[in-house]
Amino acid sequence: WDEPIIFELSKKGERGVLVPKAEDEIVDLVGDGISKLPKNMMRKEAPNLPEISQPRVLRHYMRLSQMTLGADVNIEIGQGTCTVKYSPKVNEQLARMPEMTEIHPLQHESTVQGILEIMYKTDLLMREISGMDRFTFQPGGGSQAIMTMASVVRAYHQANGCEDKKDEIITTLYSHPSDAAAPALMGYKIIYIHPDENGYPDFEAFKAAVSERTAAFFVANPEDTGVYNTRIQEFTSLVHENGGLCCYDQANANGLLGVTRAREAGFDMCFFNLHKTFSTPHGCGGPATGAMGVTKELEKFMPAPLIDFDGEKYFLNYDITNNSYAVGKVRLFNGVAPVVMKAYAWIMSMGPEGLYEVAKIAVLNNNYLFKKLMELDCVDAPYIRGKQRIEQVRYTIEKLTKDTGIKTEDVQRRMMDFGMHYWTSHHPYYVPEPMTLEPTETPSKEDLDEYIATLEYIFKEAYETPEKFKNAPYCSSCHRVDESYMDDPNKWAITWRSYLKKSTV
Amino acid sequence: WDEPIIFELSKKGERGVLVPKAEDEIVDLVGDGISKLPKNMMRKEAPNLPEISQPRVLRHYMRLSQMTLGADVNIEIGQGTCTVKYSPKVNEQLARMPEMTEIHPLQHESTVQGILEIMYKTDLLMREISGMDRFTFQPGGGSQAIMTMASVVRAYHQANGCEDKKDEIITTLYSHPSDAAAPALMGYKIIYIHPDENGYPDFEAFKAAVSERTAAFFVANPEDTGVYNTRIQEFTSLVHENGGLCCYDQANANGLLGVTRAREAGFDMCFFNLHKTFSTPHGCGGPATGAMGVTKELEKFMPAPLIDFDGEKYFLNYDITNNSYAVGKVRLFNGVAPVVMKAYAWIMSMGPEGLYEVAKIAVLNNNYLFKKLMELDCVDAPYIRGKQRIEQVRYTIEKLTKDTGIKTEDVQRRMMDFGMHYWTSHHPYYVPEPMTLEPTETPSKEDLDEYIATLEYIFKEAYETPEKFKNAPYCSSCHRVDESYMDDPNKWAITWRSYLKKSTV
Amino acid sequence: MQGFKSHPYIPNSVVDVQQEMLKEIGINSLEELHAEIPEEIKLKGNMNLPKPFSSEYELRRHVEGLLKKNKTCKENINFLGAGCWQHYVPAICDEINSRGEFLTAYGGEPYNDFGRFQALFEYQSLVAELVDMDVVNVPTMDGAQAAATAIRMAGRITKRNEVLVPKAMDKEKFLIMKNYCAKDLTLIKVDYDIKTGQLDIEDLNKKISEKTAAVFFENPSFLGFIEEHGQEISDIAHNAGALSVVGVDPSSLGVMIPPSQYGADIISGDLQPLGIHMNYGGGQSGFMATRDEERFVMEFPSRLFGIAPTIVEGEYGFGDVAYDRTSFGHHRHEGKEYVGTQTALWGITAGVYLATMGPVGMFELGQAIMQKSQYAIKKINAINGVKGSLFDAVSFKEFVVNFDETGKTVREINKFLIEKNIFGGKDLSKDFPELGESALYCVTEVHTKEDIDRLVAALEECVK
Amino acid sequence: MQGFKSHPYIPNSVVDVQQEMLKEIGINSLEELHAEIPEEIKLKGNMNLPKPFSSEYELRRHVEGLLKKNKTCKENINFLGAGCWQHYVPAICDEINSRGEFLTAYGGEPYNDFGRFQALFEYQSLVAELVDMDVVNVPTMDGAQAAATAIRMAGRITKRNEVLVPKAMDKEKFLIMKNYCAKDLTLIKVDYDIKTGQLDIEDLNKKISEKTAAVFFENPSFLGFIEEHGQEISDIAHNAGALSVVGVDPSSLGVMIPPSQYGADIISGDLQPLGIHMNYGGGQSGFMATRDEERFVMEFPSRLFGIAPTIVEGEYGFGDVAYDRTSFGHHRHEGKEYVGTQTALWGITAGVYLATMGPVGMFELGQAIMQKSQYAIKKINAINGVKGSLFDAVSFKEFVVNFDETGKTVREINKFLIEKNIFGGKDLSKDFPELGESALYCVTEVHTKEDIDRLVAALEECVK
Repeated sequence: WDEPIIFELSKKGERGVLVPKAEDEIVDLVGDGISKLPKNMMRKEAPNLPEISQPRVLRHYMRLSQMTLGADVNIEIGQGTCTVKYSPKVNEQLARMPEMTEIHPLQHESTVQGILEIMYKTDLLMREISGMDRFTFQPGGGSQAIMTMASVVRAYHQANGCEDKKDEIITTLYSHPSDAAAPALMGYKIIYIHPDENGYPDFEAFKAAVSERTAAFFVANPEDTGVYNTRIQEFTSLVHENGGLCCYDQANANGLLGVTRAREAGFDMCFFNLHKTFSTPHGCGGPATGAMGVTKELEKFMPAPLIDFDGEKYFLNYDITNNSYAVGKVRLFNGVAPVVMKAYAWIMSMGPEGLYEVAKIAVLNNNYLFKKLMELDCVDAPYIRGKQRIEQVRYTIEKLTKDTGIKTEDVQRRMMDFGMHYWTSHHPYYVPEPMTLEPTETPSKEDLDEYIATLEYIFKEAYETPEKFKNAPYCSSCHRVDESYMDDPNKWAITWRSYLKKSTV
Repeated sequence: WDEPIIFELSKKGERGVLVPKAEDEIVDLVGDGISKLPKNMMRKEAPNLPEISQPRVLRHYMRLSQMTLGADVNIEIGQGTCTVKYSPKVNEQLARMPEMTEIHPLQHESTVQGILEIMYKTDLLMREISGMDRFTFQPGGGSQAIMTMASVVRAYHQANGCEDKKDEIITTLYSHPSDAAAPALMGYKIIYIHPDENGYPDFEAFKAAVSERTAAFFVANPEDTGVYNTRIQEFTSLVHENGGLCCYDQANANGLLGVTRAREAGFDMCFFNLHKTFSTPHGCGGPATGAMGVTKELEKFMPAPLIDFDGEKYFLNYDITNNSYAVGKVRLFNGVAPVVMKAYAWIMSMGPEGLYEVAKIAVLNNNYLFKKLMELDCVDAPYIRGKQRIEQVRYTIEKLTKDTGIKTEDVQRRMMDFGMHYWTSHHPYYVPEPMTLEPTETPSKEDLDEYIATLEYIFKEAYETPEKFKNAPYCSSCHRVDESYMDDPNKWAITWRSYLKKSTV
Repeated sequence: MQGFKSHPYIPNSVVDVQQEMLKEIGINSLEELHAEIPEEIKLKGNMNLPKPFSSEYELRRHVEGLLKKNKTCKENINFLGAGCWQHYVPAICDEINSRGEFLTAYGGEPYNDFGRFQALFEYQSLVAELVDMDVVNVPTMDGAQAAATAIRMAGRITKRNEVLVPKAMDKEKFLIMKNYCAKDLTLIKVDYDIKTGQLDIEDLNKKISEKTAAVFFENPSFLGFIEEHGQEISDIAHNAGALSVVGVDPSSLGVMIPPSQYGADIISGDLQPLGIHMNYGGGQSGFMATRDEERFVMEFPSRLFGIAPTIVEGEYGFGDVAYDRTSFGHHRHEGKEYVGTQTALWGITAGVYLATMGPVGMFELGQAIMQKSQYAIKKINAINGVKGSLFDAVSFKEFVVNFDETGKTVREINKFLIEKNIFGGKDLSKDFPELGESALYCVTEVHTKEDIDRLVAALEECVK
Repeated sequence: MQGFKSHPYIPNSVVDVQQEMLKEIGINSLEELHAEIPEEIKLKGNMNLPKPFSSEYELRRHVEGLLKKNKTCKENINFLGAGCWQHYVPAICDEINSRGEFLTAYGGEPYNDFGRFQALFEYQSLVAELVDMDVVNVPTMDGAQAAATAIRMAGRITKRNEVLVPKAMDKEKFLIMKNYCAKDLTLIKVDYDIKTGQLDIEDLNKKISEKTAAVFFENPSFLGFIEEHGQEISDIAHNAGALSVVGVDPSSLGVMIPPSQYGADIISGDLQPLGIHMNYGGGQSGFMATRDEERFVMEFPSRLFGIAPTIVEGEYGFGDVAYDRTSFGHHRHEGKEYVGTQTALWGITAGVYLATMGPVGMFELGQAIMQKSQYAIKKINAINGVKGSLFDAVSFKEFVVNFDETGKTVREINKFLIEKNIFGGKDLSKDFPELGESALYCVTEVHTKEDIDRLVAALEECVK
């Protein structure tokens, strides 16, 4: 579709929907309502919103939706670290029941027993999956969960009176950028542990970094490379010996379900992105939930309220966290309830054996893909040669770039001509010319083979007709964008009104 | 998408959904259930259905949906006679409430008061819109409604004891083919009235055709040419004088709402396609409703039950039609209730002024399109020169064909490259190289202008590069089909199994 | 008369745009449109209709309020079947049939409506596997219409004009077939064995003749029992030069043999059990199936979508097979019956359902239905004075419960059950007086043991 | 330990396929995977979790059963607001946000996720018109997060570390901002005029200093009244070298002046009123807006989608503006705050809402809210002992009802109302003890006169 910007569809006088009006009796009693507004608070000019009939608004967004490559229509392998798996439709239908959508978060507990029960039971499920003792669903995503973990770290050390001393947080290079960014925001000094030659976080460097200043250790395991740190217990022990806490980034725990848990590895806290491991849809980037769990000892520092059951009814428990150190609140109300509900439904359609199958197949799919791609001459993956990866791999196509000049971003754009995703890596690129792929348990063998074949075709093309990459993509929804508009304040246009101003100058 | 046939996706062992099983206690009591089946009634080999995981089934159908040009994504002008207008989403959401989907047609009246009220009130609305005295929503589409009208004609004459004498039904050439086919099926001899030079049904021929054998007159007005028969009252009077009934095909009444009605034109019966004039979506071709209305006199012949109100509750009335001549039944239960509900909601969002606006704009849009297209050299429209058409026009591009060799079907295929519909005509083509367009009230002026510009572009192309049409479409979902597979019994394949058999021979 | 200006559904209801367009046409006002309609039949004022709701919100609140007066088969336990059955609808079925593209498509060509053609071709192909036949049509109105057309096809093929139908069939369906076939076919009822429900072979032999175009029977029958003599009946038909036409419940075909394997020439049925909600009867959708023989194919009135290669190697395309058969073709009323909008969206839905269920799903479905209904029969039968199954035959999904010995009417019992939030089976006492106070109960995979036990307890309380 | 074979969600849970793939990898069983996990931390048996539902039907029935225990704001009349508001959601909003493509997209590029980029760019542009600012972000978690980020942005821009906030604000929101800004910013509360609710200008002047990074206030305020001194407050902030940061309810902006027109440098707010269901608080979604100045733009932690030409004349493309600002860029933890999954789907939804409502819709919305809430205040005020609006100021949508003279607590009253199927306003007695027994009531366009009259009647009955 060659669909205009929505403002271009405006025609004066058109309406998209009619709005309920006050009844005549009300108008008789109170008048027009708005003339009561203080003069200086009245809007002088109507906002310059477009005026569009309903069928045209619908057609516009229907077309935009068709130009969006959601997991419902695509084989999701190329969005490494994102764990884009199947989100069952039955869960969506449940989440659209008015008993979910039309409830207000401040309703009396007696009127929301259903959702409280679901949230409480999901907490119980999460406890068993992680080994932690209590979960909150308040954080609205993984990064907010990390921030919350950092807040709990602060509260814990405050309560112990050593807040000032404990001012460093250690993370690793291949953990998610937010594992550094969110604690930094909370005022911590960040220390990165670099990988050793095998891709494991360097234990010697770690020993050197841990000290009495160490407030906590924030880490993903496996990291974005798909490498699992086999000495993780030694890491967590060392931190504990120095009075620090261990915080596990399990945003993506997909490869470990039923295989190993946060508790056994020595962590005090962890979080799961329900929109990754637990299949709730990503929604173009949220709403989401970072379900955060802690050990009993840390429970009292969590954001309030916790959800509890007194044997008869479910209720919001404000007592446990009723102390001056507790985090208080990180998101309004009680998190994104429909996401929790969907995760609950998904787990209950899996059971312990299903979760185990998920982990095994996610790892099987990944190692199959790994094996097949490593057979290609121009693909490599640094670290732990000959060993298994967990649920994803960060590859490098440095050889391709050296041989042909085609870079990973070029391959990415060309992949789109085949209707496929392909992700490079977070910045900066520690692995040169990176390509990060994570199949999850959702693709079939045929899907994997198709993805591999497409990559193979493109690599071959890079050697044979590298000029083809210059203007790719060709058959995607639009052609190559002029990137100069993105970093130049004189050209960037973050809104249509801004674009109009800048393009008429 | 280059999406396989669903059978090609099968992988032994995959499941799409798990089915509820009998509880253990049941199994304990009754065993496996199936071994009770008489031996000769047991299925020996499982049906050769595909085995596919749920994400893959979903992806398949999501992709097929994207390759379907529904009115939600397209400017509908090209499906003449079909009245494809906007179907508001609010009505769909209402129709998906469990209070609509999860009710059984044989439930006791006391448990279905809501839907009965809606159907009864829609009957009242239809009465006022048509001037008829009673409606049934039993027919599942326009053709079934025509068949039902023909059945009522038969019942009426039977009741009058003149069934044998009344064995002819008159229709016109530009009425819908079903206006001839359905009465013919009911055993009537069909007489077609051809148009006169102005495109009106030839009144002289009609006079000659009407006789005491005339059971009924079935006609659309306006006809598919968009020409309105101005002498319609003379036609209906003549039939009445000869003891016949007049049946109005108002499948598409979109251009006449609030302007003129069946009763004033002298009809005894009429029907509306709720999926045309009353905006319920077409669903790729149903489910639908042909709402049929009759005068008081004919009420007793209608299919049972009628829906009535006794001042307190709504009920199914079997009494009115309790006579040996009545039609009995034409479709199971009480018709397609959700369609009736959507039509009710649509009318109630329009009101009398809205319906009037619909008719006016449908006619305005059509005559605007008409004016603009007639300005094109190669477009003509036979009949009533210089006068208005109602809601559609059957054009001819005979001149284009003579000049360039490009036929209307070639233009049709080429239009698809621009993502647009274009319909020729029913067969046989009485208007040479026909093109039938009906904008309805839904497109905006911009939409009309875009459609016109596209046609203009293609016509120009026909003169300049006629070879371009040979293999069109180019950018549609597939390329030109080998039509020889459609009429050759040795090649046609109506199912995948049949295709496999024939293609391996 | 005034129109409704700036209505959200009508872009050109904006006055300025109207003026611009009217000017282009060369007239001054909307009233000057419809110049062709004679003044004497023009309405002089607005129609006398209720005022519209002034917002989408009020409309929704009003219609929701009306619909909330319905009591659903979710809040209540429903044992009604009789042609419309409560089955589980997998979420994916609704997801696909509510996709705007499918929902609002209509009469496009195989190029721009490629997905619609493929989805309907696949539906045909999937049902074909279920019934083991090579030809299936784009769906027709409902199972009754399918049966009516099936016997008309038989009439045309054999050029005969009598059809034998079972006495043990749905009265409504019979009326539909009768009306549809009037003039051309005479329907003659064949009796059933009052003990077993089975078609009375003796009566069949008596009534069949060289005038017989087809023997139509159903398996499972309307009264739920399984007709064991399928092959025998087909043989009798064939020996008389008639066709065997069998109505079938597709939900039974995971465990039951398809009629094509006991002699059926034409199969008809209703797709509603395959992933389509009951919708107060709006979910019905009919199909027919035959062998791939020209004499059958050419008698279908429906559209038949076929697959074909395109000019691009390896690509599939679709189209209408033998279009000129239909009343849309050149022969118009001399085409086969008539064609028009029917129930295509339900065909697509049934396809999604079968693709999702697969062979294992269909088997398990059939098995669960048989187990649960047998359980229900057994439990109901244990109630004093109640016969769990009137017929001495195995049934599938539905069965006739008889209350004669309780002294209560089905009407009374059902009224009692409604108060317990149970919808009892269809009252047969009017259409089948010979069965006394009997009701047709339907048990499917949606009924849990607890649901059935609640029914049994309620019945016990009612008749005690 | 056993896996779940042939699970519908996992294609490769089929054993044969697994064998084939394992062979390719060169191992024999699934157990040999996870070779890297040390044995001592591997689980030795299956987790102790409930057995899964054995079918989609049972799962659905179970979850539906749980959800049915909730009492909705449709069956009951709801007057709760306080940060999550019940507005009418046009059908088109749900239609679009339930489209599978939008629902399941995530982190694609501007080429293959073109629609997602355009829809979010349009959302930014539409909100920009509403607030009359040139820059709006891809949405953040909720309005509280937006406010927290807005003041952090102010802190970074001014390089100061105190922020003045109104005492009359939501306690939860305050806690969120406090936690989020701890270490870097000190939040200082500015008192309000107990009679009018307005910010106490005297107290503001007292507390502002050269340490003040921003003055944050809300309009309408948390307690519903309209802050009349917007310009004056902004001027005080600016004169002290601080920024004016204003929290706004977007549903007010069809009738109320946007804060940018009375001096706001940064605007924050929650998108939930714009076409998003309450979802038990799951519908919250935050936005910030600023002028198009580099010093502002470069302080956003969020993604900002920008429009740009492509290599094809006349074609638009999209991309991330100043990506390296964010923690996804090269600076990682030295980027601005952090970014991650937030609430993009609600951003798209808010865009659909604004495009559908248009300027007239937003005006009528604001007007209906004002009329209906004024009506409610008037009617409630007429009840003996009840103050319809505690503050002597005009309010928008919400207002404080005081029950001191009735001798009843809000808790008691709300309990009484629940029995009448009414959800009374939020109890303020704990967070605002100075207001006595007061409750925050919310009236929007969804409340009919009849709804309000029912509330009034119930209150009358309760306090009589």
